[in-house]
Amino acid sequence: MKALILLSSLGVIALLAEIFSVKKLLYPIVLLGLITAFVLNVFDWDATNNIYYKMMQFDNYAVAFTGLIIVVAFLWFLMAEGFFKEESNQTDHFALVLFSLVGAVMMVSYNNMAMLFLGIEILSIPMYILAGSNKTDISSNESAFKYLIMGAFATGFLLFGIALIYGATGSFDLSEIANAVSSGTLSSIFYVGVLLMLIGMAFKVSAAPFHFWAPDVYQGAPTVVTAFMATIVKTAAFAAFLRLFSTAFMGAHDTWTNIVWVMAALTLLVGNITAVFQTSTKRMLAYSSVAHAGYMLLALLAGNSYSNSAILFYAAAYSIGSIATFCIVNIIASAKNGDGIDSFNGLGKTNPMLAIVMTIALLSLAGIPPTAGFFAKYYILTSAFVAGNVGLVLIAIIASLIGVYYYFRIIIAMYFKESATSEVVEVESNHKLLLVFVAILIVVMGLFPDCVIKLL
Amino acid sequence: MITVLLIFFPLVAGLLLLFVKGPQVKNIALGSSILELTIAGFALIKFHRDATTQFEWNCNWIQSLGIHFHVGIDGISMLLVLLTTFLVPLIILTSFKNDYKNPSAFYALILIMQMALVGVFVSLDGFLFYVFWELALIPIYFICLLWGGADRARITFKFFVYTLAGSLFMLGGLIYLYLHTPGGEHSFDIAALYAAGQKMDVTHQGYVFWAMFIAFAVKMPIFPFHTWQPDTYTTAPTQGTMMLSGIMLKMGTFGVIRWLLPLAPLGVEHYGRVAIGLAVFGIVYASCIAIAQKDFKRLIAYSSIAHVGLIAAGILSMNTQGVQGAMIQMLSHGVNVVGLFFIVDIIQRRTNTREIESLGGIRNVNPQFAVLFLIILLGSVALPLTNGFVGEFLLLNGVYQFSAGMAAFAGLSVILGAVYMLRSYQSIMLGETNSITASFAPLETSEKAVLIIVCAAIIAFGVFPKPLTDIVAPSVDQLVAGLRVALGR
Amino acid sequence: MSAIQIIPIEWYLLLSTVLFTIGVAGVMLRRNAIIIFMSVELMLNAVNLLLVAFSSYLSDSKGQVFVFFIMAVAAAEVAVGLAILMMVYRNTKSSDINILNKLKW
Amino acid sequence: MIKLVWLIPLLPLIGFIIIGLFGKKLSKGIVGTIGSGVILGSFIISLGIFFELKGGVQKEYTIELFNWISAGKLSIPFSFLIDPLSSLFLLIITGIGFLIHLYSTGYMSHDEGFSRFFAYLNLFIFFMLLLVMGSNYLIMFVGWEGVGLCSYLLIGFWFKNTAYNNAAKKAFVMNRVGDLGFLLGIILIFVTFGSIGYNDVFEQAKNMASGNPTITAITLLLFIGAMGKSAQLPLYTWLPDAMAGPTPVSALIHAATMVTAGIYMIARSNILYTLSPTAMSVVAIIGICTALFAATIGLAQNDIKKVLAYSTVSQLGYMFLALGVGAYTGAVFHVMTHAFFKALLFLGAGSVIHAMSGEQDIRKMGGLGKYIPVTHITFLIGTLAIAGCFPLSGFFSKDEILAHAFEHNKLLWFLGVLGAAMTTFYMFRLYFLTFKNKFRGTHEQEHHLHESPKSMTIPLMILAVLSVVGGLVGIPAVLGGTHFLEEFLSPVFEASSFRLVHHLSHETEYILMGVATVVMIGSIYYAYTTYVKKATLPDAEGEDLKPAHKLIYNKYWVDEIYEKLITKPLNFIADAFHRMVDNQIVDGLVNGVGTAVNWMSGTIRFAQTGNIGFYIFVMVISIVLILFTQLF
Amino acid sequence: MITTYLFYLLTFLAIMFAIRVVSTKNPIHSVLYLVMTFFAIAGHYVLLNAQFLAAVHIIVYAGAIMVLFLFLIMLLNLNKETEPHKSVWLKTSAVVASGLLLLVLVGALKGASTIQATNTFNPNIGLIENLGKTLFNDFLLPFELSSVLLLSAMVGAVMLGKKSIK
Repeated sequence: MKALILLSSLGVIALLAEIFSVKKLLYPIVLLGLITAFVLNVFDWDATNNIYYKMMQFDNYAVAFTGLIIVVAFLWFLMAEGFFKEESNQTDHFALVLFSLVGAVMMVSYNNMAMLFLGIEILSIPMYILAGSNKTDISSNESAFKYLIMGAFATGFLLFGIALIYGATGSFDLSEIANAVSSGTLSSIFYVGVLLMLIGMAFKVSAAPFHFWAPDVYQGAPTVVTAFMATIVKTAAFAAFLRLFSTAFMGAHDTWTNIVWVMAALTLLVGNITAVFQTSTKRMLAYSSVAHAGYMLLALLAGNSYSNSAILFYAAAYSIGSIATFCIVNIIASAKNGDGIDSFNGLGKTNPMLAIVMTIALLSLAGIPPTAGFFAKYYILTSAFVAGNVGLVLIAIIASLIGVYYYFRIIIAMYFKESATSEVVEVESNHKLLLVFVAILIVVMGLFPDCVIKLL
Repeated sequence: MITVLLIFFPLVAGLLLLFVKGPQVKNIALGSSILELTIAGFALIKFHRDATTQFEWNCNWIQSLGIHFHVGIDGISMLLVLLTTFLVPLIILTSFKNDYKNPSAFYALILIMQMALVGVFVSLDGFLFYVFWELALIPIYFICLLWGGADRARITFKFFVYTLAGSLFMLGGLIYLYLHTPGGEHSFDIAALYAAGQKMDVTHQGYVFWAMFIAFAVKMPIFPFHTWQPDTYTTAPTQGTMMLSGIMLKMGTFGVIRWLLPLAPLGVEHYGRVAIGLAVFGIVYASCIAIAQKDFKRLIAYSSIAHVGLIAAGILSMNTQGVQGAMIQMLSHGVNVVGLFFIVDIIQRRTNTREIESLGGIRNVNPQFAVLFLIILLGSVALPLTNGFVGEFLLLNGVYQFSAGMAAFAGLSVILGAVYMLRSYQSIMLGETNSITASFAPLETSEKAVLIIVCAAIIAFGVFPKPLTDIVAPSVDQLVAGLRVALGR
Repeated sequence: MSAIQIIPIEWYLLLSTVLFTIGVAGVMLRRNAIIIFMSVELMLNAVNLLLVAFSSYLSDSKGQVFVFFIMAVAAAEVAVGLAILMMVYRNTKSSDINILNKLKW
Repeated sequence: MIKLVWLIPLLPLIGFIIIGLFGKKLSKGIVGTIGSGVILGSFIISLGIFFELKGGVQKEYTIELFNWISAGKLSIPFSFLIDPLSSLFLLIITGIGFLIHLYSTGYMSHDEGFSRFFAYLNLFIFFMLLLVMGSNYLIMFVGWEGVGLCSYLLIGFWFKNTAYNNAAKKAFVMNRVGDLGFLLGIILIFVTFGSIGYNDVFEQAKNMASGNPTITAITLLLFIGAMGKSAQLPLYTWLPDAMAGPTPVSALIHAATMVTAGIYMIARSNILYTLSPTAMSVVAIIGICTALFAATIGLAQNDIKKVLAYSTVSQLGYMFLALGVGAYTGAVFHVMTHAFFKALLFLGAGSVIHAMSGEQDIRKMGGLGKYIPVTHITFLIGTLAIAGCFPLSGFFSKDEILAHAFEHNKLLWFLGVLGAAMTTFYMFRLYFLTFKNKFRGTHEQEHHLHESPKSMTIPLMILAVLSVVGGLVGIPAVLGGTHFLEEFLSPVFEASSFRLVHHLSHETEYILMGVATVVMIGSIYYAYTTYVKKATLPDAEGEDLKPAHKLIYNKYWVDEIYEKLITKPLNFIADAFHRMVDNQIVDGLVNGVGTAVNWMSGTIRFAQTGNIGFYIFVMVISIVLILFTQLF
Repeated sequence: MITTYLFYLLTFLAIMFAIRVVSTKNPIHSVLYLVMTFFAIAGHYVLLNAQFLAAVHIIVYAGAIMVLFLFLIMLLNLNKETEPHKSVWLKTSAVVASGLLLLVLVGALKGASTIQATNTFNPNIGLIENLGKTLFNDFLLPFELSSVLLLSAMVGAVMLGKKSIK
């Protein structure tokens, strides 16, 4: 909760910085603010309380996810420094990112549909804008536009669902809804509402068949923004999704499990299979992001004691891996004027450091031990197994094999293919630091996953 | 403690090696692998020749999931640790005449792989086992990708995905067992997993059996999961091939002994005949294909499939002779195949070809090489008093107890092996020299050293295998006795 | 006399469903981005109507309060949407969504 | 003496190691001395042991060296069994082995591979000794395979020649076919008796009923091994080809010792065979068939060594006939006498070839008697011995076999006599063509003709003496002898002879001997008239032959049939497996998965049209589907 | 009764105008029809005793949002029937799809009559006082946070709208 307030204030400070011309200081202030927010967030641990008329529930679940979001945001800021160098929109960018973080925190801690809805919108609207922040680039425009239209469209369904649920239960409060579900027979419109909300949430987490926006938007948006979407937005969306369905709608799981089953399967297959043919790394990562949503859906579907920590860990592993990959893709793409896989050719020779970090990150995304990604997948599979979804486990296994297929295309390009030029890509020192840190983090998380999963 | 040292010493050495540049890299790598061998030797000295698990080290790793860092060495592990630590220095030594780009990375990867291999052999926790199992794949993948031959990207990738696919099934099987561990808390401890597996009925053990068998079958490889292997062996750099065939292959057979048999004895009993059938068919199948090979390296690759098929069949027949034979044969095969691949390497580096037909008469120029080659070849065709025979005899014995027909069919490899090995020996070494072989350079000291060590091992283990069997026999007896109990025999 | 005492809730449900569907159809049918936005607004209004109906029917003010938030969001979305549209228009001189299909496959 | 038993195999091994490692640096003289010396040492020890056994009370010693293989209840010690049978074989092996080593120092003196040759020979002796000394089947198998290896090495001794290499490979592979049977037999023995030590097995077997199917299976499997090693139908074709090796090798390995390993093995397992009449019949039938089959081929061969090779096959057939009819002693007896005279013949042939500067075709010889008298005389003795001329050694052993055959089955006897007639004929054909009439070779060859050096002729003479007197150890009772050999070996065949009782009246035996002698004289006379009086020459290459002649001249086309029936199909299968099954089907499936994924990816991605309208459309359709499936 | 008739009338108008919104070619007409739809909906609000909301609705939607639309159309000079037609096939499928959606939704929502009102009927629910209490008690937090939403929308719109300073 304190973190939420601090983040909002940071956003406002960012706006004010424009006026008071302290733009130079803004970057350190924000980083410092994030650290503070993290610390404040830690203080909320175990202080479970419903606050503001049960609008929020800042339980450990929320604290954990908030912590994750702040950490990832911190890493993201380190990676995205260049994004804030552009003089004209500097403060805007800061403010928008910080506001979207506020939305993200709301999404992980809501206890009321209004908060969920607002959280989603507060997260999404800055994203729409940031996706288009490269104003003269038509791809960026297209990305923002597609995101906005489809996002708004999906919001319509989400809201329709909320309305129906409200109609059936007379409440927006998750716990009250859960009570209503468990207390007796509800009007059939409730179940329609659940399904419509499911569709809305599925859109936000880019689950097939509501994933179409993701590849296009991810590809068109500036790379750092894509990184933000792939990590923080996805994490928040999943946390929200899980919270909604594991609390309020758990009693009605007969209604949605089959659908989520199919969605998970489709997402896994479509995401992974389509990624195989991509030539643009960014687009490939976009499809892979879709695919990763599929794995997390597995845990969501499982709905057991493992689910929460599984999704937390998966989101963490995936986000950290993505930060690294997107950072490197960004560096390479700006150095070589293109994000095609062939721009990675020979990187193993010219920039071994980048290549190694990229390899570790890709191995993590592909789920190979001893990286974090492996344990994440393992944990997800365990939860799915416990829930008895053996079929999905099989699909997930096949899908992750296909996943290896395309992740390794980059690895092969880096180490096997010859580069056209032998020039060394310049890497800023803070990026180096970030990448090394992230690489170590990936391995450490893979070796000692207990430190994360014990949280939930 | 010594077990932990065995695991992590190569890792540390490998990581440090990354920061070393210059010509000393080879020597440092060799030195550290010899040091590792010394540690293993020390362990061997302190090892009691009984069935207990020794040098155990058990600490919490992922507490919330009941995953422990639990390692220990019993007879079965000891033998494979010895194999690994014995072969790695040899393999490093074989590379002394190769000039690889970026040698520090090359040797670091080899050492890291050694760490993973040792880890696989000493793990007593299902999850830990799996992690090491997969971990072993990464260094070898990069060894093959970075230093391999033509078309390596596609081939090594296929190898990677294929084996990974298999292991994922194993992971599924392990998780399944984990979720059925008795008691309140789930655990990956080997004993708990054994208990979980053995109390299942035939059908469920069958699931476990197939899930895990596929992983091991791909690794070994057993027909029809073998098609990654010839290409990979052919394409990989010699040292990579040696690591793959000499040690990594044993992960599969070891996995069957340590993890498959006790986990699903009923499953093995019930479905094992299909697996044995595949393995035995694979023996003859691969032997036949070996006859048709023109590339010597490929020929050895196929012969390796044949050998390992027999090992698998022996293990799956679940009797003392079979399992013990498998243990001996794993060791022998490791040594022999390293020798054979080194011979290929020696020939290839001197003549730039591996085509059997285009060579000939090398014996005229280099009789010493011919003799060493012949000894290794004889070990490979399992001539008595070479190491290959002891294992093969026990294995055939084991398979025979399972089914006489199978044993007879598997025994065809005795004939076919002689056919293709002698054919290639004749074609490469005998006859008149030609333009390619006329200037076959004499053996370098390091090459001679490796070949002589290999030959010495071949003969020593063939004549006097007792020191090895003594290590492993109590554990094997205990294992088989345990299986008998589990099967209610 | 309130409508809620006479008109069954289904009717409002039906009405808002119809309006909602018309909005959906609009999004699908049209290529002009502005009209698509308007269709989305229509969808949101259908939801608003439904919420108000439920609110009255349940005699619960929360539903109506929720409508405020939807309005706020709608306003924000429209503001951002139109800004994006303007930006797109600057680059493409068109508001036809079919022009925006460079990102695909 | 018995304590030194381990020295017997060790000495040749040491010889092998010394010569193998340092042979290149040592002079030929030293190599020859070491090589022969170690064998002589072994021979002396063997002799000592022989007499110790003969004189002593204890007839059986087991010397355990170390535990070799153990797995569960399977425990195989590396140990030696010394009993009359093995000690007899030890004498034959080391004795003849020594003579041939001696001979080789002369014969091979000009060969650049001199030291290698001696190393191989010593290694061979080592393995051969293991074979006969082992106290269990697996040690026997070790020797069994080991001698196969040495045979391979020695046949392909001149490794630059592809044909020789092929012959070597063929020998090894064919032996391996038999070895597989042997190995399976051993395993079956283990499975049946829980042990593979001779003593354990035979003790248990004694109590078993005759005709036990398991025993039959074991004996037949073992016999497959014997067929390979001892060149019986249908696995005999390697032996004639094995003549590619140097002549001493043919004498030692492919006549005197290795090829008789099969006989040794069956004699050793006599109790098992006795228990299985079926197996006995099979052995006898295969034996007599081989004997006749090879003899017919021998009638038309023109290569001096090939004739001897087929004769060896044929004689081995006789030995198996003996085994098959239960005449174990007779078989061993014939092994011994055959070792004498066949080694003699081969060495004589070697001497002839030596004199002829490498020529082996008897059509180009003739009249050599006057040039190389020692060889001539000794060769004649050998020929007479193999023909079974009284009182040479061959007479007694052959007579014993035929007598037992007669007792067992008249037809077998008749066929045996027929084979003996053919043997006599082709051996004298060989003798006459080589040593009588005029020299038919080139002038250069004639100029070169000379008697071999002492190192070669002395062994010839010794062997000639042995061929003459060798039969004395087995003079049957009917001729007033005591048959020392039978008595000596009786502990080994005790259990069998208990079951096989022989009755043959003296009159019958005299008649049989008479018949045999008459037939022999007839054959010699026929050969004499044909090849000396009429001086007929065998047809030259490429001439049109009569069908029957053509058939045997071409060795019944067995090699060609094998080529068509086994080699070609095997290569075809190998190729089919490789190209079709492995590359297309098995790997094709694997790659197909990859291709399928790629194809799916290439196809599915077009669903991502980039068109918002389409995306929304799909979403709506999905929503409809979801609602429909879940709510109705 | 008058309420019923009013309901029918407003419903008819709302649906009619809504259909016109999506079917009219000229964007300006669309906007105007949408405004009309909003008025009809506002009428419904009044019928439902949500008087305050009706007023807000008119002010926000018809007054602000719609003006924004109009403004943009005029600014970008889009008030022409320039929109290229989608093919008939696409249109048909779109209509069929939405028809199906309607069918499914209607079918699914039949059971609404089972809804039980928990509170006793209170006609004053839509009055400003009631709403204010709810808004500033229960929904204070979202209310405050919606400022973040509006702020970011504002910042974003400005950022995107202004010309890049090079």
